[in-house]
Amino acid sequence: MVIDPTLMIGVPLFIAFLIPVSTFINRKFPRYLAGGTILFNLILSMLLLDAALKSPVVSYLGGWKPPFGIVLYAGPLGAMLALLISTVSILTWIYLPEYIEGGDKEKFYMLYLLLTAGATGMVLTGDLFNLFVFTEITAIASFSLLAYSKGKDEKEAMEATIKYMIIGSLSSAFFLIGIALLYSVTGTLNMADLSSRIPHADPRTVAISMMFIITGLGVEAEMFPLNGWTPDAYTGASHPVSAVFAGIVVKAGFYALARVIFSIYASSTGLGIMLVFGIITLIIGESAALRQTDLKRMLAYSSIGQMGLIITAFGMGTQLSLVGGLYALLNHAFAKTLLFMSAGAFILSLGTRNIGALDGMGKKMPVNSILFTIGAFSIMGLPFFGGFISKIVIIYASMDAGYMLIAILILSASVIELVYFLRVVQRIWMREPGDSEVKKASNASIISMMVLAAIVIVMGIYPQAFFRILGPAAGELLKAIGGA
Amino acid sequence: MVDDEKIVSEDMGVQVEKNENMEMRSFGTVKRWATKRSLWMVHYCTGCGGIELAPLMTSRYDMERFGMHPMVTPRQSDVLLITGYVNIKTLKRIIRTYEQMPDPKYVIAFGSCPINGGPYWDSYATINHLDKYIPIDLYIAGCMPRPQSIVRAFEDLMDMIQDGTADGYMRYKKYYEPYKANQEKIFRKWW
Amino acid sequence: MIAEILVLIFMPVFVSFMGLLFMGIQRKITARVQNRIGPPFYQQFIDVMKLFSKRENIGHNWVFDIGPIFAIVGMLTTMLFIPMGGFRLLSMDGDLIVVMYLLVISGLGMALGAGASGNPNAGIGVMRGLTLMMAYEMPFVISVLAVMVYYHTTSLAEIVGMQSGMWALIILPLSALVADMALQAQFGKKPFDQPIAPAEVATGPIVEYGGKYLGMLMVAHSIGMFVEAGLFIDIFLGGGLLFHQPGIIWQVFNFLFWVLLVFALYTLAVLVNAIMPRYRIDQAFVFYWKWPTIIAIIGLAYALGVSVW
Amino acid sequence: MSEQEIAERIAKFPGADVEVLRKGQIAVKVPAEKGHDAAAYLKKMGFAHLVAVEYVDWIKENEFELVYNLFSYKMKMRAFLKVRIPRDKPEYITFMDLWPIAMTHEREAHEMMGIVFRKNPNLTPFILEDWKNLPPMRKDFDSRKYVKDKYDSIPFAEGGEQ
Amino acid sequence: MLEFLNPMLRPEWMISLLFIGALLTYFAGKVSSALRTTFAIIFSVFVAFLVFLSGSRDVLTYWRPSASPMGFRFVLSINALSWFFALMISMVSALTIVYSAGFGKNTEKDNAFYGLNLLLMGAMLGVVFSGDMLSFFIFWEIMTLASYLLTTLAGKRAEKGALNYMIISTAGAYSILIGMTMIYTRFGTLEFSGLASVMGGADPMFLLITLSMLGIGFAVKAALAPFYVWAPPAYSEAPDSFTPVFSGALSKLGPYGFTLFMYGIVGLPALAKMGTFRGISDFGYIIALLGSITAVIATLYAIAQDDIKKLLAYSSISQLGYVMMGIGIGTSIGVAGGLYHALNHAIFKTTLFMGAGVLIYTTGSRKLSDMGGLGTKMPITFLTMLIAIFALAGIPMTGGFGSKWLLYEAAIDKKFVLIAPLAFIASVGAFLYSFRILQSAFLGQLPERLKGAKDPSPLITIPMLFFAGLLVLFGIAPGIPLGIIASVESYLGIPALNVSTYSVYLGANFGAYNAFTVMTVITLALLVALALFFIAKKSRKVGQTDTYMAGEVPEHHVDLYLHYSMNFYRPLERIFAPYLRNRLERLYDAFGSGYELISEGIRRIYTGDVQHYVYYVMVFLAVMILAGWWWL
Repeated sequence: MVIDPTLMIGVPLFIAFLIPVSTFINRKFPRYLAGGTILFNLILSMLLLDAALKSPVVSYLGGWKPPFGIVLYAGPLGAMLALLISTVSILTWIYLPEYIEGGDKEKFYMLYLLLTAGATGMVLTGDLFNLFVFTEITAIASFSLLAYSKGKDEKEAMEATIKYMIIGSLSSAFFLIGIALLYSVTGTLNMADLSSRIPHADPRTVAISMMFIITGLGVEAEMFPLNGWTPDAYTGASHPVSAVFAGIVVKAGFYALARVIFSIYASSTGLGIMLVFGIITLIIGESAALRQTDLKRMLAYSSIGQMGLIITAFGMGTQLSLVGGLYALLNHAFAKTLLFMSAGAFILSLGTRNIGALDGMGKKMPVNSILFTIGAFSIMGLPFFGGFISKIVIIYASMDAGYMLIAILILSASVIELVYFLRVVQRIWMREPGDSEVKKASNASIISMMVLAAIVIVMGIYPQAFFRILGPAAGELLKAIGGA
Repeated sequence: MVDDEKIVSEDMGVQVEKNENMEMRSFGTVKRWATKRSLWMVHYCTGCGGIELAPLMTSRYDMERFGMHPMVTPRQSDVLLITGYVNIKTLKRIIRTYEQMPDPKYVIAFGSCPINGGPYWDSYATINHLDKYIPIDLYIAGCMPRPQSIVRAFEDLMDMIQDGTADGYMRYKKYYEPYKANQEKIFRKWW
Repeated sequence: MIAEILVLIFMPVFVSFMGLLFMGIQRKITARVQNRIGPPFYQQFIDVMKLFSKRENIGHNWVFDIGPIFAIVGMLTTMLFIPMGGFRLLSMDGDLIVVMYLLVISGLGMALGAGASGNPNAGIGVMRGLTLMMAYEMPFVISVLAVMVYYHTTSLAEIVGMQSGMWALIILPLSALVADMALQAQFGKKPFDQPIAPAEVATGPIVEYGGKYLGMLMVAHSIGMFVEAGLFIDIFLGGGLLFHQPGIIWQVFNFLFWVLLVFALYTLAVLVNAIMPRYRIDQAFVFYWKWPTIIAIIGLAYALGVSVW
Repeated sequence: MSEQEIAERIAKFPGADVEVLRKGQIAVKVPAEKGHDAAAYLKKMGFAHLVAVEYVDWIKENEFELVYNLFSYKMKMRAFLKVRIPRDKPEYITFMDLWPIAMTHEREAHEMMGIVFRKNPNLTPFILEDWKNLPPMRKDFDSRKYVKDKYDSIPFAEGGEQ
Repeated sequence: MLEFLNPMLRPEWMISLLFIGALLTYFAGKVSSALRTTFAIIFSVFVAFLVFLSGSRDVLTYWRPSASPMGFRFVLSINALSWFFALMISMVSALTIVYSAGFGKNTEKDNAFYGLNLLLMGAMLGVVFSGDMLSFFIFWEIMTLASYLLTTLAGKRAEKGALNYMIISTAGAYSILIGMTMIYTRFGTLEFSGLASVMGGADPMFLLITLSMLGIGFAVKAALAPFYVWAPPAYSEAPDSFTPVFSGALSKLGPYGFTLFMYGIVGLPALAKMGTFRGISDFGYIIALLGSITAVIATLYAIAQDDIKKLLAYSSISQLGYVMMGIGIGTSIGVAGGLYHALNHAIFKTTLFMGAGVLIYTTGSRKLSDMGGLGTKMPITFLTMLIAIFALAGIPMTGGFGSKWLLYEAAIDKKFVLIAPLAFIASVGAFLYSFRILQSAFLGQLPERLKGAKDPSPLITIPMLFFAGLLVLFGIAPGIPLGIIASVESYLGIPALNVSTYSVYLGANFGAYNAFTVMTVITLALLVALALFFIAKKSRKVGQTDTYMAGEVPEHHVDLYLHYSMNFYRPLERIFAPYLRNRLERLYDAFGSGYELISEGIRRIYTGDVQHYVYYVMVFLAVMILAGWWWL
C-alpha cells in the first residue's frame, strides 16, 4: 500500500487531541496511547525511508495541485530525519516515566505527541507556509514541555520557559515576515515553485526575506548570536525534555534552516553566513563549556558547539561536507541524547548538578558511567565511535574545499572539547567515591541508553550503512542548489 | 654509654679469623722485606703524641724515606699508632680499628700512658696496661717521645718485622678468647 | 704476525712496569719540591709487592671484587687500542670514539665496586668522580673534536699518520692547551683529585680496598697514566714520532722519545699537583665548564674554519 | 664598669655576700634557697653566659658547694655564684629555665657528684660506662682502690705476670 | 615445517587477531583471571612470532569499503621498514605482557589492562603496517586512546599526567590529520606507494608545510624538545607494568613516522630541494639539532630525579633525542645509527622499566633513596639492569655502543660541531644518572625491612634475561641488527651501509669498530685480571656494616643513614638549578590558564538576562539586512 507521509503527521495530531478524553477509560491509558502512536510513526518512517531511497514520495493534502494545495515531499533526507525523530522520541518515551513526577501525566504525553508530530511535519513538508505552521506547533509544544517540571527546580524551569518564549516568538515573527515578503514577490508558497521563481524575482526583497528567515530559523538552530536561550533552556528543563530538545527540536530547526537556504534560495551568501557564524558558534560554544561546574549547563554549551560544527559543515556546501555534516548531526543527536539521559540519571541519584559530586561514580554506578563515557567519547570524536568518522569526513571536506583555517579551528575546538569532557570522565573513573549510598537508575532508562550507545558504536565501527543513506540525502539538498 | 637492651646482631661486629694454631709460617724474606720497606700507618691521635708525627712527615725527619706513608683507613694500613693515653671510650674505637686492619698488622704505643697509665694511672677511666686488651708490638717510652725516638722505634719495628719477632697479630689470634674476655670486662659486648 | 702478537703481549707488561717506575720517580720529585728526601724511586714496586703479599684481604661481596678487576680490564683494553710508541697495536679496529668509551669501563668498574662496599665515603667519592668526569669531558671532547674535524677522520692511526709533517699542537694550540687541562683531572692530580681526597672522604671509592685490591688498582692506575698520556700524545704530539726514516734504530729512538714524552706530561701534572690545593667539587665543575670550554670552542671554530675554507 | 661598682650593684641583692677575687672576677655567696633568684638577678644584670656548673665536695663541713660560673660579655666580668647544699641528701632546683644549657652541666654534676636536680628531665647516665660505684668525684670515693680491683685484677691476656 | 602458518603471515590477520584477542581477554577475565592471563600471553606471543616469521618480503592487502564518500581503499603492507619497527614493537609488547602476568595481582582493572594491552599492540602494528594515510591515522588515534586508557588505570595519581598526555598527543594527531589532508587534496591519492612517486615533484614550500605539520605530530610522540612536557608525568604515573611498552615501543612510532615520511615518501632528492646544509637537508638538520638539544636537557633533568620512574622517563626522552638526531642526519650512517639506537633503546629501556617495576614491587616505594643493597639479594634483576645500563651508557661490551658510535661518525663526518658535543655530553650525563640507579637500588647498605627481598618469579625474569642476552649478542655481533637496517635503508632509497657480521666498514677516512676484536680483548684482559686476582690470598668476606666509620659502630636501628643515595648529585643540581626551573612546564600551564581566562570572558556573553539575548537577535537582524542590502 502506498506510504503516505500525511499519515505520519495526521495520526499523532489526531491522537494527541484524543488523549485528554482517554483519561476517563483508565489512568495508565495516555502513556500507552502515546507510545503506540510513536511506534506506529517509527515503523511508518522506516517504510518511508525505503520508498524515499528509490524515489522521493510526494503527496498532496486534500488532492489539490501545488499552487494552492499543501504538498508533502519526503526525499531521502526528510525520511531519514523523520526516522531519527521517531527513534529519539520512542527511546525518550521509554526513559520518561522515572523523571516526570507529579500531577496530570496525560497533559505531558499530549504535548510530547504534539512535539513529535510537529517535528516530523517540519521535516516532511514541501510547502514553506506549512513549514512555518509545523515550526509553530513544535515551538509551542517545546515551550510547554520546558515549563513542565514540578518540584524544587520549578522556578528555574519557569524562568527558562519565559526566556525561550520571548526569543521563540521573536523568531517566528521574523520567519512569518520573511515568508510574507517572499510570497509577495513570487506569489507561491511551494518550495519547488519558489526555487524556480526566485531567480527572476526582485533580488533586493529576496535578499531581505532571506535575512529575515535566516534570523528566524537561526534561533531554532542555535546559531551564535541567537542562541541565548539555549543554556537556560537545557538546564531548566527536566532531563528527558532536554534530551528531546537536543535530539529533535534543534535538529528539526536546523533542517528547516538548511532546507530554506539550500533548496529555496540556493544562494552562496547564505552558505557564507552559515560558514562564518557556524565556526563562531563552535568556538564560543566549546570555550564557554570549558569553565562550567554545572553538568547540564556544560552539556548545553557542548551541544551549542556541536551545532556550530554541523552548521559550518553545511556552510561549506560540497557533497563531502554535507555528508560529514549529516553524519555529525546523527552522531550528535544520538550521543547528546545519551549524555543528557545519563546525566539525568546521575543528577537524580546524586541530587545535585555540580560536577564535583561526580567523584568516583565509576564504582558506585558503573553501568551509567560507562554509558556516559561512551557518549562523551563519541562527541569528542575518539576512534570506535561515530564522532571520529564525522570528524575525518568534515576535515577532509574542508581541506578539499580549500578552507584550511576552518579545519584548524574545528580541530582546536575539538581539543578544547576533549579537555572538559575528559576532566569529567576522569573524575568519574579515577577518583575514590564518597561513602554515601546511591540510588541505582531504573532498568527502563538503562535499556534506552544502551540502545543509543549501541547505535553510536555501530556508527563508529560500520559507517558504510549510514553512508549509503547520507549520500543520496546530501545529493538531494545539493541537487536543488545545482539546478531544478 | 650503651644502653643494655640493644641486641646487636651477628653481622654487625668484626669477625676475626680465630685459629689458635697460628704459628710463624715461612713468611718469605722478600715479603717481609717488602712489608718492612713500605709500612703504611693509620695513627690514632687521641693522645698528645699525634703532634709528634707532623715533623716526621715533613722535610726534617721525612719518614717517607723508609717508604712510610700516612693512610686514612685501617683497610689499607699495616701499622696502628696509639699516640697517647687511652680511656674506656677510645679503647672501643681502637679495638674496632685494629680488628678492621688486614694481617700482618703491628701496633706501636707512644709514651708512658699506654704502658702503665702514666700520670693518670689512678683515674677511674684510664686504661693502664693497653696490652691487656690488644697486643702491642713496640712501646716508645717517654712522656711524649721526640721524633728522633719515633724514627728509632720505626727502625726497630722494621728489624723486628725482618726477623719475624713482630707477631702481635698472631698472638691476638692465638689468645683471642682471653683478649676478648678482658675487653668485655671493661665494657659490655657492644659491637 | 708473530711480532704483532709479541708486541701485544709485552706492551702491557712494559707499560705497567714503566708506570710504576714513573709513579715512584714522581713521589721523589714531589718530595724534592717539599724540600725532603722522599722515598727511593722503586718505592712503588715495594708497595705493590707488599700489597700483594698481604696475608689477609678483606672483601665484601662479589660486586666488590669486580671493582678492581674491571679497572684493570678497562685500562688494558683501552691501552691496546691506542697507537703507542710507533706501534699501531689494534688501533685499526677501534677509533678515537671507541677509545673514549672504553676509558669509561674502568671508571664504571671502580664505581660499582666502591658502591658495593656499603661505605658512605665511597658513595660520595664515586659521586665526585662522576661529576668530575662530566666536568672535564666537555672541554676535552670539544678539543678532540677540533682535531677530528681538522683531519676529517676519527681513526687514531690516521690522525698520527697525518701529523708526520707538523704536530697538531702547533696547528691547534688552544685545543692542545685545553686537552692538557683536562689531562690534569684524568690523572686525578691535586687541583682535581676530589674523588680520592684523603682528608674529606677518606680516599673516596678506595676506602674499603686494601691488600691485593689496592695493588690491582695501583697497577690499573699506572696503565691508566700511559693510556691518558698516550691518547694526548697521539692526538696532539704526532704519536711521539720524531724521526720518520725507516730502520730499527729510528724506531727505538722514537719509542724512547715517546716514553720521555709520557714522563714529561706526567711530571707536568705532578708538579702542578705538588703546589696546588684542592678545589671543591662544584668549583671544579664550574671551572671546567667556564674558561677551558670557551677556549676549546674558539679552538674548534678555528679548526672548522681552517678545515672548511 | 670596674669591679667595685659591679660588686656594689650585686651587693644590693638581699643576703648576697660579695667579694672581688681579682681583676674581672667576683664571688657571690648566697644561701641555698635564694640561689635561683640570685641567678635570675645576675642574669638580668648582664651575666648572660652560664659557663659551667662546678661542684666542690666539702666533706668536712658535710656540704656540697655548687659554683655557677657566669660571664658577662658586655661588662667583660666573671661572677661565681656559690651555693652550699647539705651533703647527705644533695638536692637542688634546676636552672634550666634561665639557661637551657644548665641541663647538661647538671647531668654531669648528677653523675659525678650524685646531686639530684629537681625538674631536670635528663639526669640519665652521661660519660661513665655503666657505673655501679659511688659517684667518682666525691672525696670519699677511693680511686686507687677502684683502679686496683677493676683494672689490675684483669690478667694479661697472654698469661704474663702483673 | 611452519608452512601452515603462511596464510597467517598477512598484516590484516595479525591486527584482527589482536583486536579479537583483546575482546576475548577482557571477557575471559570476567570468568577467571588465569584464563585471561593465558589468553593474553598466547595471543601476544603468537602474533609476535608471526611478525618474526613474516620476514621483510613485501605483502600488500587492499580492502575497499562499500559506500565510502571519498571513494578510496584501505591498504596494509609489510615492507622492510615496517617489518623492522613491527619486530621491535611486537617483541616489546609481547614480553611485557608476559612480564606483567608474572605480578599476578588480580584486580578488576587487570581485565581492562590486558585487553587494552592487546588492543594497543594491535593498533601499533596497524600504524606500522598501514599502507595508506587514512588507516595510518585511524590506527594512530586508536593507539593514543588505548595508551590513554591504560594510563588512567593507575588511578588518582595518574590523573593530571593522563589528561596532559591525551591533550598534547591528540593535538599532535590532529596536526598529522591536517598534514595528511593537505597531501590528499593536492595529489588526490592516499596510498603511500602512489604518493612516493608523486611527492618528489611538489614545490618545496608545500613540502615544508606538510612535513612540518606531520613533524609536529611525530615530534609529540617522540617527545622532541618543545613537546616532551607530557612524557615524564605520563611515563612515571602509568601503571608499572605498562610503562615498558609505553616508553619502549610506543615512543618508537615518532621516529617511524619521520623516517616513513621524510625518506619513504618524500625521498632524499625532494628533501634536498628544500635547501641543504653541508650535504643534508635543512629540515633534517633542524630535527637533528632539536634531538641533540632534547638529549642534553632531558639528561640534566634526569640527573636530579630521585623517583626511579621519573628518572627513566627523562632518560627515554634523551635517548629518543639521539634517535631523532640520527634520523635527522640523512646520510646512510646517520639513519642507520638512528634506527639501530631506536632498536637498542626499545630493548634496554624496556628492561630498565621492567627492573624498576620489580624494584617498586619489592620495596613498595618509588623513591630511589628508600632502596639499597639489593644487588646481592636480587642477582638476576641486578645483572639484567646492569647490562641494560651498560647499553644505555654505550659501553662497548653491549649493543648500545654500536648505535652511539654510528651517530658520532655521522655527526663528525658532516662536521656538525654543535650536535656532536651536545650528544657526547648527553651520553656522559646518561652514564651519571644510570649509575645513580645502580648505586641507590643495588649497591650500598641493605635496609632492615628489605632483608627478605629475593628475585621475582620466572615469568618476570625470563623477558628481562632475554633482552639482556639480546643486548650482549648485539655487543658481540652488531652485524645482525645492522644487516636488517641496511635492508631498510635500501628500501628507503638511502645508500645502504656495508655491513659484515662483526664490524661496519664506513669508508676511507673513517674510523673502524670491530666488535669482535673489542670483545676478545676484553675477555683476554679479564683473564689477566682474574689471574692477578687469584694469585694473592683469597679474600675474607666481612659483614655489610663492617665498614670503616672512623672506628664508630653503626648502631643497628639507625637504618639507612649509612646509605648515600639521597641527593646523590647535590653539587650538580645546585649548579644547574637556576637553569632548570621547569620553564617549559610553566609555559604550557600559562598557555592553558590563559585560554581558561579567555573562555571565562566568553562565558560572560551569556548573561542570563533575556533582554540582552533579544538585543543580540535584533542587532544580528539589522546587520544582516544592511549587509544583504549593501551587497546585492
